[in-house]
Amino acid sequence: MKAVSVEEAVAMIPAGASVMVGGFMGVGTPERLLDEVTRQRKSGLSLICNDAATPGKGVGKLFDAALVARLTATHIGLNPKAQQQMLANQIDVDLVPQGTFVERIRAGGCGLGGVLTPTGVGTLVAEGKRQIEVDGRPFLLETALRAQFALVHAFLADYLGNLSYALTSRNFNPIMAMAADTVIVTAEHIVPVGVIAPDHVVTPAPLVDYLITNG
Amino acid sequence: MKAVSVEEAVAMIPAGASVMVGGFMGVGTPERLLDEVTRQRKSGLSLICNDAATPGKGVGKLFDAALVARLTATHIGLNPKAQQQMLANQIDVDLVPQGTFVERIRAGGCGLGGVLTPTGVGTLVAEGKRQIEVDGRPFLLETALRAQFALVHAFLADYLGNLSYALTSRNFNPIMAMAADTVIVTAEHIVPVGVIAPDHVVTPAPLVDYLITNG
Amino acid sequence: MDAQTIIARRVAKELRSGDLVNLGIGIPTLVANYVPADLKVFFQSENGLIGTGPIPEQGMAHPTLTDAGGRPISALPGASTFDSAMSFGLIRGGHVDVTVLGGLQVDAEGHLANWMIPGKMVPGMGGAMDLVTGAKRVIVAMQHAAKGKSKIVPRCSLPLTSVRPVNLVVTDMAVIGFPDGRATLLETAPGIGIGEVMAVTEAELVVPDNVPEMRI
Amino acid sequence: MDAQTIIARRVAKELRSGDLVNLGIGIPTLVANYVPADLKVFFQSENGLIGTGPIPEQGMAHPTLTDAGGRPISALPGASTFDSAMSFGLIRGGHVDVTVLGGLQVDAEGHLANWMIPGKMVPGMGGAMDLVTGAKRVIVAMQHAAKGKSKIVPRCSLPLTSVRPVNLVVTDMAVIGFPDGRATLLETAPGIGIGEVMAVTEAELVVPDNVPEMRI
Repeated sequence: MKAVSVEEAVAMIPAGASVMVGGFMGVGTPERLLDEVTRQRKSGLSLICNDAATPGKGVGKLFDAALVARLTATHIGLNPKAQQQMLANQIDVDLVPQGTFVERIRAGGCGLGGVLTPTGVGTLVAEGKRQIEVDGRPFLLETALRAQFALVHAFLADYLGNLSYALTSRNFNPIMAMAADTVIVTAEHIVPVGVIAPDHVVTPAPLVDYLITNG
Repeated sequence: MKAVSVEEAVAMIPAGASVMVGGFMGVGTPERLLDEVTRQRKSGLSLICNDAATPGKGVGKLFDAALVARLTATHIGLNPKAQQQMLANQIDVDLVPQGTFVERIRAGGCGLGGVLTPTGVGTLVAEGKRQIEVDGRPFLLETALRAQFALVHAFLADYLGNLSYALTSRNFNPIMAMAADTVIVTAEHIVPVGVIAPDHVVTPAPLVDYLITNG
Repeated sequence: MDAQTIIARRVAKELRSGDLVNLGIGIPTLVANYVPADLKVFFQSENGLIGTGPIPEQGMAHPTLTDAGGRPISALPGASTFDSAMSFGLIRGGHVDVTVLGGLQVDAEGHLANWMIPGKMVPGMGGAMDLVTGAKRVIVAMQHAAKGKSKIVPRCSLPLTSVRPVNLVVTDMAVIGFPDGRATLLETAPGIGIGEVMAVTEAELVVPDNVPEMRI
Repeated sequence: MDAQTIIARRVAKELRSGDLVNLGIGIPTLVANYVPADLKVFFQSENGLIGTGPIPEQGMAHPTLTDAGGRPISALPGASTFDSAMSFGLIRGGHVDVTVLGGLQVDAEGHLANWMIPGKMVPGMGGAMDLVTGAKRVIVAMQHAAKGKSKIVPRCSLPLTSVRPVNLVVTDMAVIGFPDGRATLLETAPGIGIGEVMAVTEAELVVPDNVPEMRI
């Protein structure tokens, strides 16, 4: 793990990069990183995020600045700008059931090729996917999903990079922290080693590439 | 969740039942439940456990008492009795790579039909299994694994059944607690509601069917 | 009593002590208001919480404790939080005893459509497809008709949420179940006659000899 | 210096600061003894721990803190514990930078056999298949020969652990790598000549012009 400024970290992200962003309706989202992505105008992003949040909040800022070219998400109904950009074909949107979304990312992070899920069988979601039977029951083969970057927000980060999360701001963050080539983390609080007990570490330090420093 | 005595709990397990038991080399194993299974002589069990522990310890007690008819495990090399019973064809043994073992159980608990893993491709483990390519890479289809009972050992259990685990005694316990029809739990300490903070609960209360009372 | 209250009160009667329950947005959310205090039900919020409590007092909300819509909530003693893989493991794995969702259409075989209107409303399915596919019991809580048009239809014209049929539909006019896979009128709302229900229901309904009035 | 020490010391030189490392049972376990104190390496124990420390002082062991063989260990400041799904997610997912395992046979293409001898030893593969398939770098630490018989063979006669070739083999006589997929002599142990290595190696070895002596 390397401690870097938010400017340095975002400078590493090229335009057009695939980027996973933690958070659920903007809760548990690395706002400082998104502000800097917007300031540096990283455009043409392939964004992988549960939802589009709302204008001005979380990944909503990326839609405000029209930086998203492709979006993989489960729900964008509460962000009219994202809806608009989708209907105007400015964004290529792939809508995925939420349980499938998180399992695909988990598979990407855990070295699995994919999972078999009953979710979506016989619906529009099944289009173009392999259907596989196990003991006579049909499942969809949903393949692994990874990104070049994961932008993760934790509650506590220790000096080594061990992370813990608070309440519902955990959501997709620890799963995404395993599924990207480069993992960049902001934390509410940076604390000495040992403050997070071993049993309470959710993301072990070796998974974190960069921790954004204070100030 | 219902609080019951260890005798009542084990009385619910029929001979020949499929039983998952948490623990890794006898660490994090519900010893009180295994002692009672042995005392009530529940024979012909289909045991699903990472390993066979050692004679006299953990699931080793079940081999001492010759109660196991089928075993799904990853390693039994440190229990000579289990080895003996396997080589004498007294036990039908299915040896599974450890990462595959835990993913199959996780799939069983999470409603997935299975997972695609690269582990075992081109080896003896692949025999009789479907091989599926994703983006040109071969994977084995490993199907979900469930049991009638899961015997789980926690460090703390609160009055509602929320569980937390200590250090390396966590291992397979929380995964198995999702993958059985009936989940029976022993805990080192039973504590009031609220002692385990929400972020530190690993197995949420609704997953626990029976908690073994003290004494 | 207004339509939403009738529906929410009736759905609340379906919950049992110890149940793990997931409530969707809209009418389903109201169900929590009508659960008797002595009934110990666990409410899950799919963004990662079991043990959701009421909206916090003024000034007590915390930005890290929200429902699936991003609104502040509270947590009851004994609550637990977890990541999204665990949350949907609970949902898909059949650990959620009851899910209550809104609906756009339910058909004569119990199929639900509730996530998109092609060309008009494409918000994404969120967790709905996993909930309907994985929960032990699926209850749809919705108005019987919208703009005078029946939402109980012979066959869904909108894209399905799941091929798994729902267990119960509770509307402001009726309770409908699917024994033997066919929509069956189980109860009528207070003051509503069987004939009235039939008149505004587009799908064919099996009507047993005895159709009691909803107890709410 | 005995054979095991030579191997362990040489393998230790392969570790880099920040590496997440998994050490198998036997010779690999000894590697931890030769990691310089200023090198910050994370050791994983696949039963659910990152940050394993040395065997605890007399009377300080705790039954809930053990290695993959069930023996008491300690944890360093900054350690983390997790369940087995996470542990093998780390392993299979390529988050383990280096795994060091023992071997029964390694063949000319780098394939490893280390988990069973049909009819004789069938202990189960434990985590070995996942480690060899998933770790970023796989290093085999083993004696060059057993009972006078080469363990570096043209083709494994024992069942393979994985079709993924290992990256490096470190023995008491040599270091062997697999550039271009062919076993290549990279270093010889102190006092061992190239001819001696060739004489006890059953597999064909590529011998570059310059084969330095191991620095340990």
